[in-house]
Order: sequence, then C-alpha cells, then structure tokens
Amino acid sequence: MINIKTFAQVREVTQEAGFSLPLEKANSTVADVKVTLRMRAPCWGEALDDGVLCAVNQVLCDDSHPVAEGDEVAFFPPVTGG
Amino acid sequence: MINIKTFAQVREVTQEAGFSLPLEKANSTVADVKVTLRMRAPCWGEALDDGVLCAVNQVLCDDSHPVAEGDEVAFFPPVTGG
Amino acid sequence: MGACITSTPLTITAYHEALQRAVPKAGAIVTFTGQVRDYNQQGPISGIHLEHYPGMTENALTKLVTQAIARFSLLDAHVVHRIGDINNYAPIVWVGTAASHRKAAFDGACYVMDLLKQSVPLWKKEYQGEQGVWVQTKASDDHAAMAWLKESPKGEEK
Amino acid sequence: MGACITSTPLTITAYHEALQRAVPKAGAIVTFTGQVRDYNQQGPISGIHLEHYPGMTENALTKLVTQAIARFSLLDAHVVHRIGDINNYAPIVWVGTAASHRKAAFDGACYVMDLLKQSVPLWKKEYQGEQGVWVQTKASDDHAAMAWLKESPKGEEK
Repeated sequence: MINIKTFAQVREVTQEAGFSLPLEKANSTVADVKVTLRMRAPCWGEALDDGVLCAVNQVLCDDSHPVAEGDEVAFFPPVTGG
Repeated sequence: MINIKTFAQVREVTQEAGFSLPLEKANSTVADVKVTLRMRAPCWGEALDDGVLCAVNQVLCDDSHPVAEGDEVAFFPPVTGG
Repeated sequence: MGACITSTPLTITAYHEALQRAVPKAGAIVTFTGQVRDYNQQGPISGIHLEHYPGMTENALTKLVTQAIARFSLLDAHVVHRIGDINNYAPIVWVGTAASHRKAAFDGACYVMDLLKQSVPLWKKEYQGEQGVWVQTKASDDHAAMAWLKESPKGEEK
Repeated sequence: MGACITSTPLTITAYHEALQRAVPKAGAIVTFTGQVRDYNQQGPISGIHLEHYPGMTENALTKLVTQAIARFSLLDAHVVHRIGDINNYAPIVWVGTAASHRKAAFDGACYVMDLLKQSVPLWKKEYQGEQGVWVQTKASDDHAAMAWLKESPKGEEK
C-alpha cells in the first residue's frame, strides 16, 4: 500500500484528502499511480490535469520517479504562499 | 559676518569648531572664504586640502557658490556614517 | 536557524528580539513582514485561508533557510509562516536575516521571500464574503521554480 | 514619515511597532538595523564615536526618506540614527519601509541605507582602546555620491 495525499484544489475536486492505495505492480512510478487514480473516478482525471505537482515522501518528483511500498505520494497545484 | 563651522578631522586639525568671520568683499564665493581661512593659520591650509566638502546654509556647494552676509559656511571631510 | 509554521497570530517583536539575541554581534539585521492586503486584482477581499502540507512545508522552509545561510554567508536566518484563516492586515510571514554586512542581510531576506513564494507548499484562498477562490499561478513558471525542491532535503547542498 | 537623530540607545521594537501602526494596511514591511561591529580592517575595535552636523544631518535624513518614498511609491519610511559614543554590538541606525508589495519595501530600505552611508553628514571614529581613528573614504567616490545633496532640501524634487 501507498499513502495518497491531496491539497488545495486537488483535495477539493477529488474530495479525498488522504487514503491508502494498493501498488498494482513492482517498479511502479508516479505515472503508474496517476493511471490508477484516473480510473478511480472521473474527478481524478480533472484533478490530475496539467500543472498538478507530485511529491513522493515530501520531495517533489517527476512522473518517472519510482514509487515503492509505504511511500507517501502527494498531489497538489502550484504553490501560492507568502 | 558669516558663521564658519567645522566637523570631524577639519575641526580637530583647526581646533576651531565654529566662529564668525567678516566677509572681505561683495560677491564672495566659497573659494574666497577658503583663501581667507588659509591665511588665518597654517593648520587651515592642511584642513582645506583636497577632498574637504563645503556646505553653505546646510546645502553642499562647489567653490563657485556665492556666500552672503549671515551665511553658515561649513567645512568637513567626506561622510562615513551608518 | 529556525523555520516554523503556526496557526496563531505572528509575534513579530518576539521573533526580532530572538534573532538579535541569537547573533548579538551581527553588523546587519534585515526583517521582512508580509501582511494580508485587503484587495486583489478583482477587487476587495475579506481575508484569506492558507493551506499547507504538514511536514513538507516545514522541511521546505528549513531547507530554504539553510540554503540562504550558506549562499549569502549569513550569521543566522529565521522564517515563520502563518497558516489557516487570516484576517486582512494581519502578518502572514516573517523573515529575519543577520549578517556581518548589510548587502548579505538584504540579499538573504529577498532570496528567502522569492523562493518561499515559488517553492514552499502553501496554497492561498482569498475570500470575498463567504466565497473563497484559490489564488492561481502560472504552472510553467512554477514548475521551474520548484525544481530546487526536487533535491532531497536530507541530501547534499550544492 | 520620520527622520530622527538621537544620542540615546535605539529602541528598535518601538520603531517597528510605530511603523506598523502608522500604515496598518501595508502588504510589506522591511526593517534594517545596523550594529557596531567589534572589528575593522586593522583588527579589533572597542567602540565608535559618531559626530554629526546638527540641523544638516536631520535635513539630509528627511530629504533621503522623502525621496525614497517618492521613488519607490512607499506607503511610509522611517529612519533613526544614533550619534555620540556607541559601544560594540549596539544598534547605530534603523530604517523601516512599508509598501504594498515586497520589492518596493526591500528596494526602498536598500536605497536609504546606500545613500545614507554616502551622503548624510555623519563621521565615524573607531576606537582601539583610548586611540580614536577617523574612518576614511575615497573622496572621489564621495563627491559623486554627495551630488544629490547639492539640491536644496526645500527645492523641487526631481
């Protein structure tokens, strides 16, 4: 299992702030997790549109980044703090 | 009469912080005042060496600036505050 | 060095004094306080809400301050960021830098604020009455700016 | 707007709070505090003495702050400069700027400090024990920097 987290618009669009997700195969990547999430519900397709960022274990990652059992995988829009 | 003021090194070299000086002629300039001061004592020659600044009535001036009866004429080194 | 997130009002004076106590021999101290403005490009607003990513936000702020200290040879640097509901005119963020000379202190504080705006996981919603609207940014700009966050916070600093 | 000379210790916190009270709606507040370092290029020092030109110093500071406000569209700017004998590590100068956005507040504070160092009639003597030595500057640089002071403080601002 991996831990999915969402923030800001991604959280509001999916209405899921955090949940566990089984890893479907060995050597998964962020791209694979996105495929799984898009199939979860139509709102996930909207939420994962261009511009959404991903952090694996709180480090910002590209789609090619590996995702392993127990990882925290977060999706959120570009930041607007300060 | 005009009022001469000195600050920092100029004050220490001349040992004169402030005094009145008669204006020797009409249409005097800062340069004329300097000539008078250089004749006042040898230390004034040293004090008015290159780099000394002059303010007439608290506004920084060149040697060509006019000096009139009652003016405050100050001589001081480049500033080093802050 | 300090980086901290709080949901309670910022106590600017206390932060300033703490920085001064931490590095009493500093020649230059610069502080920045960012406060909620009562307007945006669409008109007046009535306050904001700031969401953060617990853990990652603190890590990003810590990394940012550590990098600023190394890059500008600062004697010290602190950052405190408020989250949650924040009223107009209230402080949102405070940055303090200490250095031997003023240019480093100014540059360090500017750097922290520039990168913070672009790369710390905080999201701002602006309220007009009950209606909250997420502040948007250009994803393209932001992707580039966030690149530095891709280095592990525990990894080697460049 | 405020520009002030004092021979007593600076009260940084009070100045900061006064600026905030003066412009509570500012989006950005930047402060700079300059403190006496315990060394110069020749070695350790034991304190400084700052001489000023009563009247002209206040006028120059006022003009500087007024120019900074106009140039960077600041909401407000304050400067306080200490004179007389000052111990190592004590604050010498405090500058505070308030603006709608952070760049103006930072730029305004930098500008005030840059010009202050070059163009306000203050002279610093550094002490090594009983021995006081005037700080020197290159006259050529300084003449150029002081040029702006040649405009009358009561004249038109450019």
